[in-house]
Amino acid sequence: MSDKDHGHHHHLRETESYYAARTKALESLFREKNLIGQDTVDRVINFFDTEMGPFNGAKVVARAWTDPAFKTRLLADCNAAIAELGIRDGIEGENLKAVESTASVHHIVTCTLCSCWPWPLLGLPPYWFKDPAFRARIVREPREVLKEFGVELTAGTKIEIWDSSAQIRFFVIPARPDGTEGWSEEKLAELISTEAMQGLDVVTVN
Amino acid sequence: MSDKDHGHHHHLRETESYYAARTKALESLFREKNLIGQDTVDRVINFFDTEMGPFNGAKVVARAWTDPAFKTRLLADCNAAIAELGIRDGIEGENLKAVESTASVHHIVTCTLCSCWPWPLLGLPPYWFKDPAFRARIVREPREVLKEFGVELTAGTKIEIWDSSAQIRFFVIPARPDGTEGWSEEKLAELISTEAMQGLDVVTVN
Amino acid sequence: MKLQQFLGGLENVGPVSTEKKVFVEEWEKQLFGVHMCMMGTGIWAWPHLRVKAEGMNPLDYFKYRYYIKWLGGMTAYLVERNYINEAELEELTEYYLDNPDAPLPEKGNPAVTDQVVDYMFTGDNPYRDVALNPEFKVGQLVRVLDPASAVHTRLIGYLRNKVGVVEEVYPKAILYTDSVPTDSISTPQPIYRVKFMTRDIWPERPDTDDALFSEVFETYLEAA
Amino acid sequence: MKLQQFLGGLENVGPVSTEKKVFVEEWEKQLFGVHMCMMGTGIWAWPHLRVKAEGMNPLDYFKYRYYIKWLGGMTAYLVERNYINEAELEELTEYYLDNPDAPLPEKGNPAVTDQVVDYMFTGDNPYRDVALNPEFKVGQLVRVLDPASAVHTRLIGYLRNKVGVVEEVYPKAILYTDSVPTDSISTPQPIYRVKFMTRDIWPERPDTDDALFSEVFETYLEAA
Repeated sequence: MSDKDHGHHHHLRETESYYAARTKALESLFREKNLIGQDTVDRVINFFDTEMGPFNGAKVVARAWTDPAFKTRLLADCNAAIAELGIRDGIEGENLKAVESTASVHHIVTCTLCSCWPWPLLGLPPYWFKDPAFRARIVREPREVLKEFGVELTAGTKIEIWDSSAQIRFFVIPARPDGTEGWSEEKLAELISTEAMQGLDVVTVN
Repeated sequence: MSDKDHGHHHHLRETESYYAARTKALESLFREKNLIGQDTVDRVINFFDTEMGPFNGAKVVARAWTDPAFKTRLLADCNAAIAELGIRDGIEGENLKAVESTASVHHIVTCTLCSCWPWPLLGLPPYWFKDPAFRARIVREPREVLKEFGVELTAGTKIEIWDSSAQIRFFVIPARPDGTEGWSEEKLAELISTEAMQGLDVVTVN
Repeated sequence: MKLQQFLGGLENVGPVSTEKKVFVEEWEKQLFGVHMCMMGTGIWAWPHLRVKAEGMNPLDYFKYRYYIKWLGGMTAYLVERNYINEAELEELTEYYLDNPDAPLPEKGNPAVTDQVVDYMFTGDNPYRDVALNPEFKVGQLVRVLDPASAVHTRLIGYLRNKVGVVEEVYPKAILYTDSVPTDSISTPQPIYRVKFMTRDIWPERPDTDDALFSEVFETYLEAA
Repeated sequence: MKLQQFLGGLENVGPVSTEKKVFVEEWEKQLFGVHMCMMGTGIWAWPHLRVKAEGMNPLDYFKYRYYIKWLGGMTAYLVERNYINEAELEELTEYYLDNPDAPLPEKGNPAVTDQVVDYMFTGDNPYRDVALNPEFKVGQLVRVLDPASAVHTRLIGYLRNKVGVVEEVYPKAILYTDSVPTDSISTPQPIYRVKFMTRDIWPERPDTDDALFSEVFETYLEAA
């Protein structure tokens, strides 16, 4: 390799095409060394599109909103309750805990040390959850951060924050919005964003 | 101003020519508003070239090395002792304190909260003293930082660090090197760097 | 102080990102897939990644996007442990830079895929079946200790020296990790859900009844 | 936590600068001259600059060279206090960007120069002639308190909650500032030279007999 080439590539070290090439090189080496299967990456990505994603969480919330006995069981033993709906737990959800937001208490989940997140119910964490500025600010200035997410709590609402650091993964049952009486679980589930299930959004009907 | 001009200047906001122009604009406004004299900036810079500079500190150290009674007075009351040599104190030196490095104790001065420095004896602080990485590391890893300054202490030398935070400004009398017996104060003073008078250098004869 | 161990409560860091995508560039999916393969086949576990993250220059930690940091941590780890070497990785990187559409080798171990999927459904349950003799009980006031800086910790920086109340003693002992150095959470031990009032943590903030919950390993606590 | 109040002891920040120049660009001299004029004529004092420095984004604090931060702090302060306005500053900046050799106005107040030079020889003695009733005495163990985050502090972050021994009680009361909000050092009070063993501050470091001295305002201390 000539010096010119070296300079060329050195220059690229902090570009997306460099990261992409390096990642491709990494998988390529894993394949050469038989450390990975040819379909492993695709199956992993597909897994989070079909098996573990926010569609699970939304289904759980809709059931909790419409079935008080289920909600009681969900709050008592989250892993057992989601199994009733055919949702499997697993990695980053071996020990799930659901908490319920109401008109007077708003729950927020964060992980200031890394990015702990309830994968079986919500899939993989969105970028905002992993962003250092979010993690720095949410615990000390939750109302200001909520505003940046477009959420204003009514005056007097108390905030309870869950900062994951051991082995429990937290999941928020948001408050059910007015005007949804008699809705089907499917229709309710469509209202529920990933953000709402970690307390960075409130569910509304427009 | 056209949009094009605005974009042009916006692009320059983090360049040295922008900072230079903004500084010039600032002094220009001060002149227009009679907040400054036409020669004030020059006199300030000249002041630190002629009145307050490391030449003062070096003179004090050379005297302390050659006159034990002076050194005793210097350690007891730094401001009074330097007045004996005709050195005036003043800003950032209203309360000076000298500490003496020896073969067994090496003193280092820092200011982790800002850049406190004994102006009457050393003039203005060099860039390294103000650098955040220096201030972060010197208190916790003094030997590693000394190495980056090219200084290796002999094994067993104890380090004492002075982290300024109230109103005292610290000044180090470095250990006098061997091989300088009988030297004049002027010749000794030439050996003494600014860094040595804050503990980031040791005085040697080559 | 490692800033990454004290991230919560850091002031003046500017606006938050509200980006809702998981992966913001396509290559991040591939990287994540390789990472899950490493997890599922036991090449590494979260604590190895965290050691790298906590050992980073704190300014770089803020500067680089999430998966860019993973790329650095993963490749450094794989090179250190001799799974790959830097020269072959660099050579192939240059090859794919110059030939971005070149295919991956049609090789590999087909058994890995099922192993990884099984792993994702199984996870790593942290509970260990050892005697649990918790030192603290529900309702007790506890103070978070302030131990020395560690290579890796699960002690949340802003909770050091703060007092909270035990709300729950978890039913079994938890093993955090036995494969990386930590500040004494490498043996199975009780964990507690501790409730803190945020006014006690940040008294300079407008007063509220807000609370903050953390699950804390026993070794990080003393009676208050 | 404001990182600038906890700078000492921050890990993994990379190599130090060994740059020995005071001013690394010519414009920095001019800026410093204007700053000394502001000091000498009472427009501002160090605490005003420190409020700006401690209120900065911590990443910017690391990113920008020393006098670039001063330029930002000085101009923001002067605009806030209506000494200048941003529009006229910006307009003149553009003028000097386009005409870098254009002269400064031949105007000004000649009396300011002597006032500034006098000030530099006089300084601001912090001692105040009020009764000194120090709470602690030489040889006593003291613990540094852990007060709420303040707009401006002289409490060194890494000393919070650490125990040292009083080596000297300074002879008179010290006023830190009466012009900016602080964490209670705006009234004259005793200060103490306190000696800490660095092994007590950073127990994870190789053990030595190294010591660290700090002058601490009484309000930051309690008996240990």
